[in-house]
Amino acid sequence: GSQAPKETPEKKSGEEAAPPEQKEPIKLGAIFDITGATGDVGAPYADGAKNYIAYLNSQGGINGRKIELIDIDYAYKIPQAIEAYNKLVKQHKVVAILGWGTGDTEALVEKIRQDKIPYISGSYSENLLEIETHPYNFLVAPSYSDQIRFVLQWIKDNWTDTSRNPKVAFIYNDTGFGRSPIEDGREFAQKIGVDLVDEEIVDLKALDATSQLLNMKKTEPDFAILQETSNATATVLKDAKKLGLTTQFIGLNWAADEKVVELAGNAAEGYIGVIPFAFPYEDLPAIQEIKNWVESNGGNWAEKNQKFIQGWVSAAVMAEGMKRAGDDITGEGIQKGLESIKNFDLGGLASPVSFSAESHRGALKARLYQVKDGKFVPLTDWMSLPER
Amino acid sequence: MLALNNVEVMYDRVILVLKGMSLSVPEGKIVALLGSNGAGKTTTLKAISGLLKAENGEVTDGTIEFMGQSITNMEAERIVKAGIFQVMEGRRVFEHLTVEENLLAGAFTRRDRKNVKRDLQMVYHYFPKLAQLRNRTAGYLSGGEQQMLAIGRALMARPKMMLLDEPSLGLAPLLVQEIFEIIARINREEGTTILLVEQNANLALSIAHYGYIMENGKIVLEGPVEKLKSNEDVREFYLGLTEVGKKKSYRNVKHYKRRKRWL
Amino acid sequence: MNFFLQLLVSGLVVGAVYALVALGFVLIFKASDVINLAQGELLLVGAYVSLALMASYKLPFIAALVLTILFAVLLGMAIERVVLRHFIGEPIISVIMVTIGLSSVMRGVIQMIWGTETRTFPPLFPQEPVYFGPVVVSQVYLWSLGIALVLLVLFTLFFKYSSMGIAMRATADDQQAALSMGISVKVIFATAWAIAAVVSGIGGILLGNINGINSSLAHIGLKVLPVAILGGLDSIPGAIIGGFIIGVLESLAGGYLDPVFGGGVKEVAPFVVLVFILMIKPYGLFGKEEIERV
Amino acid sequence: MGLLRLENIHLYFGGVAALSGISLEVHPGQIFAIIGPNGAGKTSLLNCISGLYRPSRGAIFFEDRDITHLPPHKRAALGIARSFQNIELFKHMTVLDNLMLGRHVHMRTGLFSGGLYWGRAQKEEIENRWVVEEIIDFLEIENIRYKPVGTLSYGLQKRVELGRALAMNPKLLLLDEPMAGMNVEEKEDMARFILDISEERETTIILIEHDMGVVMDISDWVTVLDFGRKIGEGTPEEVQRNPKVIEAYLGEAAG
Amino acid sequence: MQIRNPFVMNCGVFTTSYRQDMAFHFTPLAHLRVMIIVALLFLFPFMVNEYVVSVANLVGIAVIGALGLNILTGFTGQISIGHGAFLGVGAYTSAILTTKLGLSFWIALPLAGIVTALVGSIFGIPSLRLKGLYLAIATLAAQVIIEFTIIHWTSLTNGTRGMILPAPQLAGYSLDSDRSYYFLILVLALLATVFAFNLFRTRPGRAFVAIRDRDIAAEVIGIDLFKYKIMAFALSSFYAGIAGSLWAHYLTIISPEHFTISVSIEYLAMIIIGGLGSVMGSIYGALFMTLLPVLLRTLAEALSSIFPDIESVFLGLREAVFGATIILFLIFEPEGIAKIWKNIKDYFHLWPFSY
Ligand SMILES: Nc1ncnc2c1ncn2[C@@H]1O[C@H](COP(=O)(O)OP(=O)(O)OP(=O)(O)O)[C@@H](O)[C@H]1O
Ligand SMILES: Nc1ncnc2c1ncn2[C@@H]1O[C@H](COP(=O)(O)OP(=O)(O)OP(=O)(O)O)[C@@H](O)[C@H]1O
Ligand SMILES: [Mg+2]
Ligand SMILES: [Mg+2]
Repeated sequence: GSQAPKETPEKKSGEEAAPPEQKEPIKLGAIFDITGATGDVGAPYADGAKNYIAYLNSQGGINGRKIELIDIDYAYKIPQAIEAYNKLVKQHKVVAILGWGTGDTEALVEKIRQDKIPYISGSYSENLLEIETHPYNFLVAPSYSDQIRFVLQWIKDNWTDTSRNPKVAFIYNDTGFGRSPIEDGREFAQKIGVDLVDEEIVDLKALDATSQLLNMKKTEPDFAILQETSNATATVLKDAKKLGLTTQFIGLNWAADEKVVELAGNAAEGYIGVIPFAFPYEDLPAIQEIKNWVESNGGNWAEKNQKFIQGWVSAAVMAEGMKRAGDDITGEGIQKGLESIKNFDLGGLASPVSFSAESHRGALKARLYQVKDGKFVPLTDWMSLPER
Repeated sequence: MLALNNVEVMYDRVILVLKGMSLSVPEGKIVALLGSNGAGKTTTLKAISGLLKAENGEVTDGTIEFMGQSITNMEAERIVKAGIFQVMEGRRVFEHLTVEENLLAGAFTRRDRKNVKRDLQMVYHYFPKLAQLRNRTAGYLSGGEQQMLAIGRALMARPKMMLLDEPSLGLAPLLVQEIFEIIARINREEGTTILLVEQNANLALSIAHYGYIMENGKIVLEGPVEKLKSNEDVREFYLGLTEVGKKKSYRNVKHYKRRKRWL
Repeated sequence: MNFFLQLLVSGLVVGAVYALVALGFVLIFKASDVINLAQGELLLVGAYVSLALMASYKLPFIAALVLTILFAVLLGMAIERVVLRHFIGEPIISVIMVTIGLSSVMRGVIQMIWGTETRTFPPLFPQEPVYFGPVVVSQVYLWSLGIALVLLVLFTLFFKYSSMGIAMRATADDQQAALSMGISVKVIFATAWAIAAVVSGIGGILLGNINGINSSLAHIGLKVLPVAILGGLDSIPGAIIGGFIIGVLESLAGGYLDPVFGGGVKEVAPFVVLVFILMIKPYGLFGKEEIERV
Repeated sequence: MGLLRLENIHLYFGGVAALSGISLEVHPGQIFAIIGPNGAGKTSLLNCISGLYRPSRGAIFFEDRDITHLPPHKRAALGIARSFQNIELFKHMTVLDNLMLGRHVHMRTGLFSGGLYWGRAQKEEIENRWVVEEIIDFLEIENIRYKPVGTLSYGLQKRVELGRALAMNPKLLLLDEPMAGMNVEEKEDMARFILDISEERETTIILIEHDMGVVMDISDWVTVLDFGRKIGEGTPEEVQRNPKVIEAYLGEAAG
Repeated sequence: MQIRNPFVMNCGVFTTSYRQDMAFHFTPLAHLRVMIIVALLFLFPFMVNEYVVSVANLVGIAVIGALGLNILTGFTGQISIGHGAFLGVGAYTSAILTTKLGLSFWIALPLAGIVTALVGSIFGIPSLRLKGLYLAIATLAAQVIIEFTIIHWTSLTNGTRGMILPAPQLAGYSLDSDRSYYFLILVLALLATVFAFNLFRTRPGRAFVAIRDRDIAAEVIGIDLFKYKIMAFALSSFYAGIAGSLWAHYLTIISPEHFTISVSIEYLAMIIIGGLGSVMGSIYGALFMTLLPVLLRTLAEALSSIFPDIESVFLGLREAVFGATIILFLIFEPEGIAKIWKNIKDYFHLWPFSY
């Protein structure tokens, strides 16, 4: 019993009854974590996505149709995510969904495929790129695997000591999210000649990482790559400083944001992060536009952070797909629309995005920032992702 | 001093246990309350001391007065402060506390901290055994020792009136005598009024001044102990004497005899 | 050797934080035989209140601390008044469930007021670590250690000698008998919750200083439950020593076993050890044994 | 030959000796009373027999079989039943269920057949229900069959507890103060039940009781304990005259 | 402390024969009522939209899981905080059997139950010595250890990446829609319920309850505590295994994150709120705990569409109201929904003679 939501009859009746600007809205679903375990980053992400949709509607929507965003807070609980999904698809008949975590996105893939629901989530797990099993999942940022390869490549490229290979360690957590890039990272390190000397597991809620760092210290890595969230990252950075480690820490996207700097204080100085989305404090026209919009709607710009931009971008890419779907606002139509996106310029908010029928790897570029004087500032420009 | 007028008590809002219970206890006296199992003796005491609530019971009718003041459905701690202290059925010592801590817990409501030390000595004077055991964990004491502790704990509150619920339960004969002597002494020496619920009617009536007999939630017979002791039914069912005043033999109880009830 | 020492010491100081949180469990258990599964949220409330006082109202730390403690006392009393009062004499497991309900309520209210974003504390303690020979310790942790030890002494004396302390233990043993002593179970509960809220509030401030606060910090409650169990649910020294043991176990398992098993053992090892210890001492290291005589 | 034989039983709790060197023999059909002051070790002795305490030293034989190391539930299966000093009923269950539980060792239904409730399981339930109904009849508790025992008064609970032990159809019945907290009339009822059990069912009974009137009237043999030692034994008349017993336990007034 | 009886299950109807007395339903009327309810349950998916059916499926799986936990915790008195992990064992067993060994779902389902029962019995061993909250922590250890094993035994479980598995096939038809799966869940949930009902009016069920009420007395009347406690763990885990297998084949994908401690706590909440030691209570609890968040969320959404600016307040409010509802329920009736329901029935039963 899979069935694509049927919008056509409803749309027709809408067209007959009303002038064009009052056409039936497009229903977009969202499964966010606002109050759950990852609510700290999930809430601003949701905020960003919602703001984008409001902004888009204020600009007239898509092809004259408004977008109705139906968002559900699933509190980071998988059964609730499934229930929310069913409600969105089976009751509200949404045509696409903005999602959130790794665990719940994975739990839904079968349904997503059956129901043909284009799905953009906050998880950038490489699995989601397997096109046969995940034909409706789209990634707007480099996958975690891409990010780790990117970092490894950068390390290799900037390594000047010819007497030996650079030594790296991986630090991650024991979840689907944490382990997602590790296997690919191992392979890539070997391939390009970076010595992976250690792997450590630090729990997302760890209060202390001394034991892991002491073990890591024994292997004397030059670099340590972190796949964590801000809290655990700050713990690691602080303990590393306490123990006097000289290792250069580099975080993937969830391990590198304003919070890390705030929490870790001066222990974050010099910390490097993969930054696929711009910070609100950056001087870009696109940022300025968002800022104007937020402020003209009574929002407090100072409170917005990078996750807000990330949510904004995710929604923007989805909207672009819908725009390109034209009149065929169905799951398949939007899938085609998204797949036709080529080099979609986000004005520096994120890497330009391209999809194709063969690949849903949207972002082809990434960049590194480094913490200087308590602020992430660019270290490299947007650079292409390395060959896999 | 204490008067119950037509008290009705209900458990769980449906089970009516006391059905118009009336009784009064004059100051400075020992009053015995007798009755068969399930008659409602314990319930009566709990109604007085305010412990019913913890069991979802409630006085639904009638009044309870103590020294001219109504204490019907009052909070237990206020009743203790007013001077009534119940020694509960089955001793109920605080198992994990030491003997002395149990005694101190008894003095919880007292504001005159200084005198508490002195009263501790008084309790040890009545129950020298407790002095030896003062640092032992109460839960491991034998039944008799726990009963002494329970009564001693009541003394620590310096109550005007003590409600004793089956103090002889499970005690060896020698100890029963000893405890009853002490109860009588406390009444004499400290002037504490005592309402005594007891199955051992012989002993109860030997130290009490006045007695009540209840059945099925009501008082069915009352009077000064001498009068009760000569009542035929009391003699047969509570004192276990035959018509000629001799002790009955348990071996000769008639099989399948029907029980007799006041009602 | 230095490796071992550093592991040991960092385990000990993290253990001190666990101990502080575990104390909250023990305090409430000691007075009511109830395990409070809202412990983590209690801690969160303390942390947020003090943070709000310092950050939004710009109060100096000491003033904020005093006000937080006051607030915690009121909160504890309010919880008794509004909720727990109805559960005197009810099955313990219902009361435990109620604390789960309470945790939801507190989390919801916190979210309504402060949102879900991680907030950072203005640093109260110098960031520079302290060196003991080869061993390094952050100052926040040293403070936790000190406070844990002070509270240990304080509460041990309180429960042993004060009339309130004895009444609390009596209430946990037998509520009805306590009532018959004129001990107001309501007052006891209110006091226990107030004290537990204060201790948790202090714990919350310390934890907030370690890594900021957001609602997932409440998770520490569940994490520390094994600590309270290991020490024995009603034992103050048990909570402290249990904290140290679990802290050290975690740290040592992390140091020596993680490399062998490919990581993650740190979180599991304490549980395995805990079960074995319990099989030998079924009421924890110092917990009161159920006195069962038939 | 005795039904039950205790040889030199010692029992220690930490340093405290609850029992030291108790030997005794109970013959089939006897009503065997154990008396002694509080804390003498009477209950402890019963606990050793039913397997709740493991003696520190000594041996216990039941029908000439060494049961010293048998766990309680196996002893129950051999035919040893008991009641408790402080009533240990299943408070939240009905009288009927409590008695049916007494039939546990005589039934076979397992998890699976119980859940399916088919064929033999059903038949077995009904057969055993008959047995239980007889006991309900005997103890005159028909009208409280479906009451949860927790709400019954003390005396009725004592009776139900006796019923549960009877339902086990035991060879040896251990009664720990069955009459405590009863008035004379109720004690008479209880005495009648005990005598009936002894006579009609030919069950051997060990009885602990503080009411000397009862003990002396209904028991065949009396053993007296004090401080964990046996200080006297004999027929009721002999024991009543034993000066050691009078001093330690009975006092001058009783008798 | 005298605690009011939380487990009353008596009935005031007088019957004439024991067979009749012991029959399942006491009156023909009640019998009819049950038949109607069952019939309605079978017609239900045709009366509502597919979303509602999908919610019903979640409820059904929760009912089976909650029955299992209630057998252990409510009836036998052994508190468990590891039920979520046992669900995981069932789900993974089923996944491994169907994907790695290619077994049919219909074989994997019972095997999932059996394997989980075995695992549950092993983790039940500490119950020999531990009681109450101390035992609860031992089961928490089971939760942590099982999660660790699932994550780290990658060759078998695929670790954190999870496993993809097929939907069950029945006579060539794939049960991959909510409506078709509904019937599978319904039949199993009914079986699970009837089995539990039967169990607790026969010997083994009574023995469980006896252990809960007073273990020493249970031992003395001949119940082998160890055997029965392990049996309770096994049976409870069997239910969990079935629920887990159903969950796995419903989603057709599983990962360790489906079986965390919060799942365990949710199940505990179900049986406490529904009614400990009550078969119907497990069902009410599963319904309540699954539906309450849905209802509250719907409410919050309705409100926040009226006041969009303060959505976060409503979301927080939702959480608070959720907790408050639980508290109010328990204040009103600490023994759970089953007791509330019984009180209501009693009231009408005795009315107008309620006193
Ligand atoms: N908590 C309760 N809930 C319901 N019924 C109760 C409760 N407590 C007592 N009852 C009932 O009230 C009646 C009187 O009980 P109570 O304990 O007052 O009797 P009693 O005279 O003290 O008997 P005993 O001599 O056996 O101690 C009994 O029928 C008992 O079943
Ligand atoms: N589980 C236990 N732990 C420690 N001491 C115990 C335990 N059980 C019994 N005792 C001690 O053993 C001694 C004998 O106790 P027991 O209960 O056998 O006495 P009893 O003769 O039955 O007395 P009573 O007539 O008061 O019931 C007492 O000193 C008691 O404190
Ligand atoms: Mg009584
Ligand atoms: Mg005894």
